[in-house]
Amino acid sequence: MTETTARAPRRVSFSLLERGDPADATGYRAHLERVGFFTDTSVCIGCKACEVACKEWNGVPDDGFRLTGMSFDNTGGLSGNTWRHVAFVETHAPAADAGDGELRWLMASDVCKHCTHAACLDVCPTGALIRTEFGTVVVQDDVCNGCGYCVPACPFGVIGRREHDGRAFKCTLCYDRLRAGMLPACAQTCPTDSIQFGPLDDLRMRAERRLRELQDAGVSSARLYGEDPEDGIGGAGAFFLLLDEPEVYGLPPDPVVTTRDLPCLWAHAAVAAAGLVATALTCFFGRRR
Amino acid sequence: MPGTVRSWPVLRQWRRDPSARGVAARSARTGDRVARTRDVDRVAKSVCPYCAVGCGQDIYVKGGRIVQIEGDADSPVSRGRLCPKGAATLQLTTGENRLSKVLYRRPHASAFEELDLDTAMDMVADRVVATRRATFAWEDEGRRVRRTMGIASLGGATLDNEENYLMKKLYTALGALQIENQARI
Amino acid sequence: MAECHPVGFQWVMEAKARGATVIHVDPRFSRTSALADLHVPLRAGTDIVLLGAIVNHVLSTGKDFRDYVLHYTNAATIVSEEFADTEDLDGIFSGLIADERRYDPASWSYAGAPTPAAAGARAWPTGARGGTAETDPTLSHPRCVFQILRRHFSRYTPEMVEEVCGIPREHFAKLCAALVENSGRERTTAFCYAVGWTQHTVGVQYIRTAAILQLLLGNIGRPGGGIIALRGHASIQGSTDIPTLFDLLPGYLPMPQAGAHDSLSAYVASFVPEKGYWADARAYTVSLLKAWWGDAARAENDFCFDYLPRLTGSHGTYETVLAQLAGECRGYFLVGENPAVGSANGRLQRLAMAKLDWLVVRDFSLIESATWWKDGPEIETGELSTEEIATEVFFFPAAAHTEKDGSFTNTQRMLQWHHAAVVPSGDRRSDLWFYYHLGRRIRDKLAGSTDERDRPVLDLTWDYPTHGPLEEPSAEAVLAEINGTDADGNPLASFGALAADGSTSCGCWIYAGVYAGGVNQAARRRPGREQGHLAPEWGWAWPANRRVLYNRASADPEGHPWSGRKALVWWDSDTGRWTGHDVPDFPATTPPGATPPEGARGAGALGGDDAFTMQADGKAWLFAPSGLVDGPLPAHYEPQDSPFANRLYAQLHNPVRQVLRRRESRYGPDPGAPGSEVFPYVATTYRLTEHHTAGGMSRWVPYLSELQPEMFCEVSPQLAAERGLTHGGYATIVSPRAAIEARVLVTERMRPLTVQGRPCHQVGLPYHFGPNGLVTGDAANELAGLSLDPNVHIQEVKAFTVDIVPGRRPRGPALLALVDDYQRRADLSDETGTAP
Amino acid sequence: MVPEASFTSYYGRPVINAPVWRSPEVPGYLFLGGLAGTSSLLAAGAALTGRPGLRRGAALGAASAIGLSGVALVADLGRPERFANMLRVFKVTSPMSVGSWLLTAYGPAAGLAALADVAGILPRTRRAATLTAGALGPAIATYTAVLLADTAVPAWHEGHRELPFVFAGSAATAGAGLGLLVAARPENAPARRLALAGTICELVAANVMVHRLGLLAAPYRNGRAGRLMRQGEAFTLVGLAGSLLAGRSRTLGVLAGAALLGASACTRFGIFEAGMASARDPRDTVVPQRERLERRGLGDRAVASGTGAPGSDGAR
Ligand SMILES: Nc1nc2c(c(=O)[nH]1)N[C@H]1C(S)=C(S)[C@@H](COP(=O)(O)OP(=O)(O)OC[C@H]3O[C@@H](n4cnc5c(=O)[nH]c(N)nc54)[C@H](O)[C@@H]3O)O[C@H]1N2
Ligand SMILES: Nc1nc2c(c(=O)[nH]1)N[C@H]1C(S)=C(S)[C@@H](COP(=O)(O)OP(=O)(O)OC[C@H]3O[C@@H](n4cnc5c(=O)[nH]c(N)nc54)[C@H](O)[C@@H]3O)O[C@H]1N2
Ligand code: SF4
Ligand code: SF4
Ligand code: SF4
Ligand code: SF4
Ligand code: SF4
Ligand SMILES: [Mo]
Repeated sequence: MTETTARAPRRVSFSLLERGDPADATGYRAHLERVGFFTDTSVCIGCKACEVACKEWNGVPDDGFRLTGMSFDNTGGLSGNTWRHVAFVETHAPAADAGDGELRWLMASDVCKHCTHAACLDVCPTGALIRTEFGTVVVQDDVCNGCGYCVPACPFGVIGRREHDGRAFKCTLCYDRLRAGMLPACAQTCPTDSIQFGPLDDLRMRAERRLRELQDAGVSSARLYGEDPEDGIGGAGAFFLLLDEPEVYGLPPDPVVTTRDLPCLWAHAAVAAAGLVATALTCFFGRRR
Repeated sequence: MPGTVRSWPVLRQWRRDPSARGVAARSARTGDRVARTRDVDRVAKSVCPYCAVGCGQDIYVKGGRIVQIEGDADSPVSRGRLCPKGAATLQLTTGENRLSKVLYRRPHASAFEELDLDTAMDMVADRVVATRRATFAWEDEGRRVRRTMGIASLGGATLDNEENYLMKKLYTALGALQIENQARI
Repeated sequence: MAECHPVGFQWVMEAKARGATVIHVDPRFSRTSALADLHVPLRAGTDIVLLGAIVNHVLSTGKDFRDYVLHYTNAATIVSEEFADTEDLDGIFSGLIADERRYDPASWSYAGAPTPAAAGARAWPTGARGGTAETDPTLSHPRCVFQILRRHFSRYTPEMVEEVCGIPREHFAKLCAALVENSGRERTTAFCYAVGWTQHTVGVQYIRTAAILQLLLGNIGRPGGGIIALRGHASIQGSTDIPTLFDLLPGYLPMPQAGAHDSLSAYVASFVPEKGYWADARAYTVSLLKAWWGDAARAENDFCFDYLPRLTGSHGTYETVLAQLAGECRGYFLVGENPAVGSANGRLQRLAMAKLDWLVVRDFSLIESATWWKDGPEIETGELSTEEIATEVFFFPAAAHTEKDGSFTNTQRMLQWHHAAVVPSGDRRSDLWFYYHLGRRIRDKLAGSTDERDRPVLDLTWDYPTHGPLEEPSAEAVLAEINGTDADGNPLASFGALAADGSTSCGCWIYAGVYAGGVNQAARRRPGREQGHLAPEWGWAWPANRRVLYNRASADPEGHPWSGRKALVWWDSDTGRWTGHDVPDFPATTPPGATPPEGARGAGALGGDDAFTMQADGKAWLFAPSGLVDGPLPAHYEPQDSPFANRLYAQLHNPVRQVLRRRESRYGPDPGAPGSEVFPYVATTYRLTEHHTAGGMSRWVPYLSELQPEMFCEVSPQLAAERGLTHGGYATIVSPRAAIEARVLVTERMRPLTVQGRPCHQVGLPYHFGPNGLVTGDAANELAGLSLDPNVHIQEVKAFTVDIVPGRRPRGPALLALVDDYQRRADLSDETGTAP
Repeated sequence: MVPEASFTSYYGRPVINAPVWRSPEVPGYLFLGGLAGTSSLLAAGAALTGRPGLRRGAALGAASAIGLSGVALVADLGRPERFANMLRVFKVTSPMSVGSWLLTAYGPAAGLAALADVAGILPRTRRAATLTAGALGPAIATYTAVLLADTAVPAWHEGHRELPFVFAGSAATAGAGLGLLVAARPENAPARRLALAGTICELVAANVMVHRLGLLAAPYRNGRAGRLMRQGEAFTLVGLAGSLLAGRSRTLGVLAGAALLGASACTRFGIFEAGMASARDPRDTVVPQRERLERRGLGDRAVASGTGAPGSDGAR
């Protein structure tokens, strides 16, 4: 990671959907290059080391001991108690693919997307959720009051409120490790490099290369997910190479940061409120019957 | 203004971070956060205790306590990576499900009781001596055997070479030969 | 491999990224299959047919690597006239003594030149010693190994593979093509295996078949080749090298046999060959005796050789269980093993422990083997009652690897030192501490004894320095003793320096050099990225820090690498030495074309192309004239419990497999016999990435437990439909011995096969669960029987027959009634299935 | 519409995490906020037009409602002791933050207005407080619509254009109901008129919303939410009729008021439950997004996909 100083002085932005590096818009003067994850699910062996390493590092509690019957997935999904989650999908190769119709067992490690336009961050009333100097999104557990707003705001179902504790938790992209110049725990442990960490721009290039490689090898089902800065969240800081439709892995096919519609929402609310005032006025001052 | 008020983010936010989604909303604690492995007293070089791949581990020690165990990036075997078991080594070794007291069950008793380590060691030494004495055989069907079939041992694959060595050495000197480990199974 | 050696699997993925083809042969579609280019499902227990058919394919299409085969294997050697093959005797080899359930291997010898094996059953075969085996370099002599091989494997055909393994011919053809195309001068193929191959009554012969194939293709001793055993625990390799095993002394020296080995000379003479590194076994043995008994070991007293206890047969762990049941074995140490869950037939394990006077368990938590007397399954069924069990049980909390210094030897034979990070708390102690102080106390108690039987204990060298408040013995001092010293007390640099005159001492000859120069070589940690791919300065590999065994074979007979791409070691004619990337596994100055001088011994007797330096004839054995107790060549036999007849031979089972005649370990009826329909399915047991073996290191760890929280079984949708099993519900699985319950996962990853024209359903069972811990379930090993491979006494848990029905199993005595009922329906007795 | 067969999900698991908000705290909070906001508006109107009975009743109602709503809000926090953190920052991007600041201004005003009125002291302060609360009231009544719609919950977010009007209508309904309860003829005339306007607005807006939601109408029509919404409509009609006749009888007025309050509560609870249901159903997240992609020509239907394992079908 290198300091990006070239872009100073920083533009102070108030726009909701700023482009470019999100750390710019959030007051970091000399911030670092934006980093993230490229999770290449085509090499994931479903070992779940990422889940465990994350819990060990971050002291995340276990998620209970229940057999779900969902293939080898027994943690079920991301939540306040599971910040990396490995999905297991038993399916068949698409007809167009190299392995025509063969049984496939897809495994994919999901994580917070560290969205460029992060709904969780936008809606948090306390400022517990912040953008960091790395362009990532973290919850500050000393601030969060457990209002729960971030939970339904996230279009990916990432963040969750922890029972008994009452606060919201999610992947911090190992903020404390990044600050010490270390790799995130999950990326460090991943045996097959399915989880790749680095500057986002590099990762995008790597991902493109890998996608081409797979497609040349006849894996027509390979596609990138979340890497496009034009998508509904302005591009994910953690994006994926998938071998099937996103929803097959439990991911939304076209996620949108809800705050994109916030101006429109406020306008409608203002009209509604004004309407309420007008109605009331009419009720009091209108012609008496 | 008193400091507490001045550090009130709502006042800070208007300077650099008007939407209060970044630097202004950062708490002092967040500002200080850094990996707990950074200021440790020691890093012990180690090896994963689970399987025979032999992945390298770094054990971070602070104040006499282990605060983190993770893959050793220097290892040509594992390049810093660990599988879920290796990654769970911290919980394995420092978790609350590990016992730390000697337990003893008397014949016919329905529960364990605690026993002093020294006493327990002495009792086991007595048992070994007595059982050996009672079962020692110089011969079997006229052939010299110089052994006891009264004492057996199982285990070794999770242990260190040095431990296996002392075990084999001691048992052999005692004449015990039903010494086995996981290699058989 | 992705399941059980996930971090090792990164190298497979790396190879795949560089274009390697990955093929996975496994009854189940596992995480490994998911990443492989080709998954070949087969019926558990039939790999010899598959591998044998590939051997046949290679031989019949002439695709063997002839130069390699001719020079480095015993293909040309002529075998004794007395040898009769399974082809001649319909499934058995010459020499079977059926009523003793053993072979006399004399007839398997090379013609006129009996040759002892480098491993296994080591004794010299009977017959005149010292002859040189005849060879036929044209490979056309009808009794040369090559021709014997051709005949032997000719019935292993693609049709047979389809019939027996359930592998369609197209699949088989793909597999053959991939292997053959990837072998030869320029390319190599590696085989990786683990207990999917070993845990059978013919386990050793599985590996033998793979060895034959790899030798024919020239894939041994070369980079990217080999038969790679993916071994189990952190130091399973180490516990074999420095064996806590009944039949071995350190460094694979055999334990002496009663009657035969009453003196050092008789012992050495019984197995030491003239040629190769084993020829110096006397020096290794004497040095070991010196390490153990120090000054007490002198030439006059045969170096205390008589102090060693002698074997009178097999005393493996399962025989020990029988000895416990018989009341003969009365004290038991469990030092990091959980047989109540991990060993086959858990019930027999617990019944045996209930007969003990005392039991010592050293572990992290209260594993099933420590608590069976109060909450084991037999207490529930009423077979045992706590009050009646007289066994004293001591539980000692063990220190973890983070709390002790020591070395593990990994699956690559590499020793890696781990440094203590903290001092263990409470009563937790290292096993080194335990054994050192136990030994000290025993010696104190025996001190002054004049009883001859106590001499070995009192004469032991047992004065290791201790340190710290706990008086922890120095592991490094122990390592130094293992490494050994020369006459001046200096650490040895290699086993080459060992002497037979008592001037050297060495605790394990193959480890000599690990403490060379007084430096702990196992603790070397020069970062991998600063070294070549063999990383010779990371840890230390035995022998002599060699990373690839038999690497002489990576060069052609003239000493040049077979291919530039695959260079590993080669002859440097300028310096007159072998050199290369690895430490050459060959006498450094013996030139490629050398013929040994008359009367030479040991390493000096190796010819320039005798690449297999541990072998008495310097050649890799396609045909094993000695060393194996169940035949010189692999032959397919059905597992002990099998629903299918042996399509290859009239002989159904391995005739010399070990079986019991006991009520607790009954076997299923022979295929086709009345009652065989009662157990129609094949079960196999295996591991999950998220758990470890018998669970002691995972079922008490929340982060692992949550990932696989309950015992389950895997079945195909077709089997689920056939038996009315519901996904997520419970099933009861019944074997000829026991019944367990498990949650049901219905998955297409379990694929029904067509075997001998009918469907073959397999039931997958992870074996990690047991009644204790955070996550629990019935142990799969309740179902397993005791039928063992006769060479290594390993149990057959990879293939046995079961029935599966929906619902939970009965509790209490009703469980026994259920099993009785099944046994009655299948008409089982203690004799069923035990004929040779 | 995407054909049934091609809808896939991960074992039928929801894509988004459902709100952790509890009922009745949160829907109660929504209802009480609406009630308080319009009541303050009524109180202000009454103050300006000299209707002291209505003014006092409405001001008291507003203060109680907002007080209760505050309790409900705090009760729902995971860390109630950190309630004050709501004022750490001001975030336009966070309707909850905006709401918190609004409440900070509004709550004391409403409280003061009621206090002064009941105690009969400080008439000028009372007047100022009543008017302030009245001015903020409409914002209090409607911002919660923004709060809900600014989430990924499909049934809320996709209704974001109509939801403020539904909330405004429902707030008016509730306020009018309270007016009818606390004030008698002739002072309750504005409340009766407001009832008419509110109920119509609520009915129309809610129906338009549900209609426009297409597939996402289901969560409003089915299950608990559907029952609540229908109950709300029934109450609305009763309240509407009652309020038309409330000019004649005090009893009818009280009954109408109660019905109107019930109507508003049902609507808010119904909307809350509809959101919860749609959050739990992956179809509600996936299908509209798929359709959206298809419209943009980005659908990748070439890939036949399905989670093969049993129990993985997300079909409703
Ligand atoms: N995660 C994890 N890793 C481990 C362990 C663990 O418990 N958990 N244990 C360690 C230990 S002690 C060991 S020994 C190793 C064992 O490592 P493996 O041998 O890989 O372990 P298993 O899963 O028992 O067996 C491997 C495979 O053999 C297949 N199999 C069964 N029968 C047959 C057959 O007849 N032919 C063929 N070709 N395949 C068959 C099974 O379906 C299974 O997938 O793993 C080590 N690593
Ligand atoms: N059905 C079936 N059965 C099988 C197999 C199979 O594939 N199928 N596989 C077989 C194989 S390959 C194996 S290796 C066995 C494994 O079977 P076991 O060896 O019985 O199983 P583990 O759970 O590994 O037991 C090792 C114990 O050592 C403890 N331990 C760890 N470190 C230390 C230490 O430093 N000191 C001490 N004192 N204790 C320690 C652990 O807590 C654990 O309880 O199972 C065998 N059984
Ligand atoms: S994925 Fe969800 S939790 Fe993560 S940054 Fe985006 S909105 Fe926030
Ligand atoms: S729960 Fe915590 S992090 Fe989430 S929005 Fe509320 S205060 Fe912010
Ligand atoms: S980056 Fe850190 S916090 Fe995020 S999933 Fe990985 S290990 Fe967990
Ligand atoms: S650690 Fe890597 S390979 Fe293992 S499950 Fe996670 S992403 Fe997949
Ligand atoms: S990390 Fe995993 S693969 Fe590596 S040694 Fe440990 S258990 Fe084996
Ligand atoms: Mo093992």
